[in-house]
Amino acid sequence: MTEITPKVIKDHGLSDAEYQTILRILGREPNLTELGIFSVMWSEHCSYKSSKKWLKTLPTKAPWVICGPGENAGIIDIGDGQACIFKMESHNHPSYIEPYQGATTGVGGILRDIFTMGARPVANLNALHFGAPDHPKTRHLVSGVVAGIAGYGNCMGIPTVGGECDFHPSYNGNILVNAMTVGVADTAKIFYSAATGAGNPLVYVGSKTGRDGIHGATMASAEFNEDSEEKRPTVQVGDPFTEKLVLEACLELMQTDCIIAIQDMGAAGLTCSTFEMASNGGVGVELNLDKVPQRETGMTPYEMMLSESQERMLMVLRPGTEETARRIFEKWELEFSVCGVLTDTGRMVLTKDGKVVGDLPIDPLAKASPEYDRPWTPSPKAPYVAVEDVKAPNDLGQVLKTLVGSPTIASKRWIWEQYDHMVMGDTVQRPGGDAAVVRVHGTRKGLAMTSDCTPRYCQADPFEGGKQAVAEAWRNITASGGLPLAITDCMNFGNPEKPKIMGQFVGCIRGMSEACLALEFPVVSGNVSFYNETQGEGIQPTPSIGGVGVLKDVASMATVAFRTAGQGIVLVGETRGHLGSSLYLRTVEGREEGAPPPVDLAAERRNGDFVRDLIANGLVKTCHDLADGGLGVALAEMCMAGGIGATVYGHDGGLPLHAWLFGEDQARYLVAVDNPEAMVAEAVRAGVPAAIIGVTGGDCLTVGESLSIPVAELRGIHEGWLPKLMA
Amino acid sequence: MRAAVIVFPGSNCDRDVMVALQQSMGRAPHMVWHRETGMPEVDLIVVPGGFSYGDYLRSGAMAAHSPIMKEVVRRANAGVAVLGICNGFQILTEAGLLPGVLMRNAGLKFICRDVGLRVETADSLFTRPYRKGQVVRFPIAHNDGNYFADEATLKRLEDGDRIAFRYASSDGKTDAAANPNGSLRNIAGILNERRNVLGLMPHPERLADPELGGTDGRPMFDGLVKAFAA
Amino acid sequence: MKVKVHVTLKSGVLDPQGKAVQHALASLGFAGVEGVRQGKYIELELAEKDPAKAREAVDAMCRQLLANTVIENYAIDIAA
Amino acid sequence: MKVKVHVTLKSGVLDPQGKAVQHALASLGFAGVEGVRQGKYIELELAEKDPAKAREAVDAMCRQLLANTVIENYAIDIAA
Ligand SMILES: Nc1ncnc2c1ncn2[C@@H]1O[C@H](COP(=O)(O)OP(=O)(O)O)[C@@H](O)[C@H]1O
Ligand SMILES: [Mg+2]
Repeated sequence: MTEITPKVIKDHGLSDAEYQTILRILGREPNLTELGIFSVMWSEHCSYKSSKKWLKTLPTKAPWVICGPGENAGIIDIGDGQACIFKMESHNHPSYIEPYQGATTGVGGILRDIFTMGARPVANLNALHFGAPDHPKTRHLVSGVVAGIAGYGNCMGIPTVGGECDFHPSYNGNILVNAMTVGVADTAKIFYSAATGAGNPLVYVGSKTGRDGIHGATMASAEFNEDSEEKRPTVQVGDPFTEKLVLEACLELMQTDCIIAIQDMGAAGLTCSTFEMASNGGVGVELNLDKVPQRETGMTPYEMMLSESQERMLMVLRPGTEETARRIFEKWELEFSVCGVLTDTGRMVLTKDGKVVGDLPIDPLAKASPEYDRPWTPSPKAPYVAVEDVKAPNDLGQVLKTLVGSPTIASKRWIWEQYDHMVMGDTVQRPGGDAAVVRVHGTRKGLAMTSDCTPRYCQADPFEGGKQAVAEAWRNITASGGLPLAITDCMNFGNPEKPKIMGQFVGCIRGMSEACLALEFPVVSGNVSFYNETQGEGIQPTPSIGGVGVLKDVASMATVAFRTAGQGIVLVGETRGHLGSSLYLRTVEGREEGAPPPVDLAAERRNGDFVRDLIANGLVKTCHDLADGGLGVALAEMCMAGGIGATVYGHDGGLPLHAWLFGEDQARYLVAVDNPEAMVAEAVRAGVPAAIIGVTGGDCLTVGESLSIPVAELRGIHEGWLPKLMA
Repeated sequence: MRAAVIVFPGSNCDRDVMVALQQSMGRAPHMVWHRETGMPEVDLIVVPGGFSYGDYLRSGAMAAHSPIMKEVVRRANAGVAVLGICNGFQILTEAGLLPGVLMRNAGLKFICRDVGLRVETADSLFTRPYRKGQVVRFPIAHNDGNYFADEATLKRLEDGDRIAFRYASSDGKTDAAANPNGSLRNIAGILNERRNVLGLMPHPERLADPELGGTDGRPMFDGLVKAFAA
Repeated sequence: MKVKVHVTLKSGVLDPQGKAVQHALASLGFAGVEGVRQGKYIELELAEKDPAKAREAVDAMCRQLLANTVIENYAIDIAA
Repeated sequence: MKVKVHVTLKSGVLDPQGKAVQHALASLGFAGVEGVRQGKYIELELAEKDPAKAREAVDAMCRQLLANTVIENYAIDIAA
């Protein structure tokens, strides 16, 4: 027996106070297995101890929300007896250590969260943030992460339809890999994790358990011998082929009425899944570790409980249905083992070789996990940068070319062409636009999906940045014609023990909350990733927002491409030329400063609802929201997507042209329509600012006398940057 | 027409091709699990795309030894039409129904995008609805589409008018710029000697619905249905 | 009994992976790499105790599954 | 000079490919295959003539590119 010394306790990341709580709960010293269980259950990753207090403040309700945060994923009603189930999750640290396997297992994990609830996954998205393009590790990380995401999603046969990818030196030592999965289920066939019914069998399915991913900190403890390094890789290897079989087998079993509760094994494997199932259902569990399928010999209870082997699930079955279930899993050539039974003791009892090797009360452990009110300091507001403080460039055309070929704007085709984005035969809007749109199989409905965040805004002002991230997701869905319904989030921050970082977190949460409320765009699931810091250098605060919306009929969907010559181009929303924290200021002037553009949520809502109605009524087929790089970049993107030029008349607003073209004022859209005058009149009636700024046609993008660039040249610059970086 | 789609562990375009067949046939094909040793009488057998056995070892290698493949080979030899798409093409080469192999893409990356294809022969059940020399647009989505065969085999294929499709630019040039994966002589699809087996890397089923962005794949399925109209 | 199998591409068959590795080594600054060929190395653990029988079985495995003899050679190495 | 490199998964690391091959061999009727691990076998042709220097160079290549030392081991074999 390993003695529980202060060093062992510390190696498990438990504080003295936490250990005292353990002693109080147990009324005795824990053994090593029990200590390991406490340590993973109470880790930041599983317990959300630093963030819980603030997450509770997020708006999570709307009439269409079926299930908000608290389950494996969030669920919304999309009509006709169908539900959309989705969530985003981070795999930042593993992807930095081993980009390919880190990214694959990230995708595998989020997929399981979705199908464990009864949904067939229909789309994957990913939000990626890398360090500076010229940092020595960046190319290796980009190529490994992208190949890993592709490797898993492609093999599973689930289209990866969208995401984002940006570069900034603050991620040099901490890249972000956030994976999102969206699934569809019948509302009558949703599965939850609450285990009920003493005497019901607990069943393990999927892959065998090996010594994968047993925590780094715990590796130091005394029980392990010299070759532990060799035996216990902290990096897991993904097996998408097995996951595909697990997916099909689970969905097949879900057609029967065998399953009472089901839960994937993700972080902290068997430990987390059994405790969550038991705690959610208010039961006890007896787990026979001899019945856990094992890939290696001589595994200890500690190792089995903490292993993070992938592609495993745990289920509670209706008694007497074991053989039906076994037949299905055997058909799919997967492990199937009745490994335990539910009890009414409220305790988790682990046995091995006929002996009790662990005995813990479930509720105190799962529910009484620590919750901290970490000190935080409000983030200082970045000063406002006035238009006059940004000098006019010599050559506006050159500026546009620079922006279009900048890491932030440059085409990410090199990435999404490695993803199978068409499999399943319902991708009606492929990557490259505002939101991806996937038809709900066998119906006319479409799901519009996007992932967004502008970290430089969050850095300058977490509150406005948090608002903006939500608003931009809402706008992207709107621009495709979708009605935005709900979001998932992935909160990526530095060390929460630092009041400054905690202040960024609080600011972002508050900003997000305000936007969610104003836009009726609640949070239904999410994930928190703290400690994204190397040598005291934190990343820019990055609350990735994954948004989902619905189109009633995919026939009335808009895309960003100009379609025909001679259409009027209408700018919707108010333009003030806000340049603080803009891409222009950073890229052209090298200045990372200034307050970000304020988000007027009432205007956001009014303008967006107006545009969405036009699309729904079939009046608008071409629509793009304005974001990084403002009007100039949006125009260029619409030209490049359609291979059609545009002539913009210039403007009469009194703003310097560079502020008009590259300011990043929010709540704006560009649309192309046959009858722009009628549209503007309509906008006036609705109280929405709108102005005709030009007309489509020709081979060049021309702005007054100041700029005229062939669309083909823009395309070359836009498409060229990433392949060149990666060559 | 009566059709069957073979489903292997890891197949993932089985539903896509079922939808395309159903659209052309007006009814669903039989879905046949790889462990079966027999299947109903059919006019067409489709070996679909995906990652059978995860593409582990070599793509298509393990699926080629699935129990059902004996039956597929038997039927093919008896003249039943067999269509292998993407992973299906790889499986048919591993099973010996088609010559050559599909190696790792020259760029070593998975590629998913629309490509141009020049129809090299209209003389087959599968390509009859197209014109020889016509350029069509199909999507590709593969890691291992780099067709390789020895000189003698290539010559036999060419002499026998057995190359069904080559990668081509929109104006029909079959040069290196139009070749996405390094395939020898831009080969995208080939026929067996008897012309009843077609293997191709691109996915006709992915562009058989205008909402997905095109319909160049649809004539292949409509043509098969017409050919087998009772 | 442990059996090692090497599966290599026949000479004359182009090796995209080897070529890519060679290219990558060059761009990492390794000079003088004149050729790279990449193959597979498979270790089998067999219940069979008789070396001759093991070789025979593994030879069949190679022909049927482990190698594609259109493009690959294989070599079997029975551990002593 | 020819150098052979074997790259294998560290023990304990899941080998999905080996697992699938083992399974496939069993369904092909090969009994008694108790384990399969799949690795890479790389042959390098170097301009370098000095074995010690060659080994050193290849060791660096393995660490930097050929092997993923987080999950893989490598072995270098300099042909006589
Ligand atoms: N930032 C967040 N916003 C809203 N909900 C969150 C957030 N982070 C976590 N949650 C919710 O907390 C629950 C636990 O999350 P997590 O541990 O990541 O799930 P899992 O165990 O399935 O991986 C989930 O229901 C998740 O949606
Ligand atoms: Mg989960």
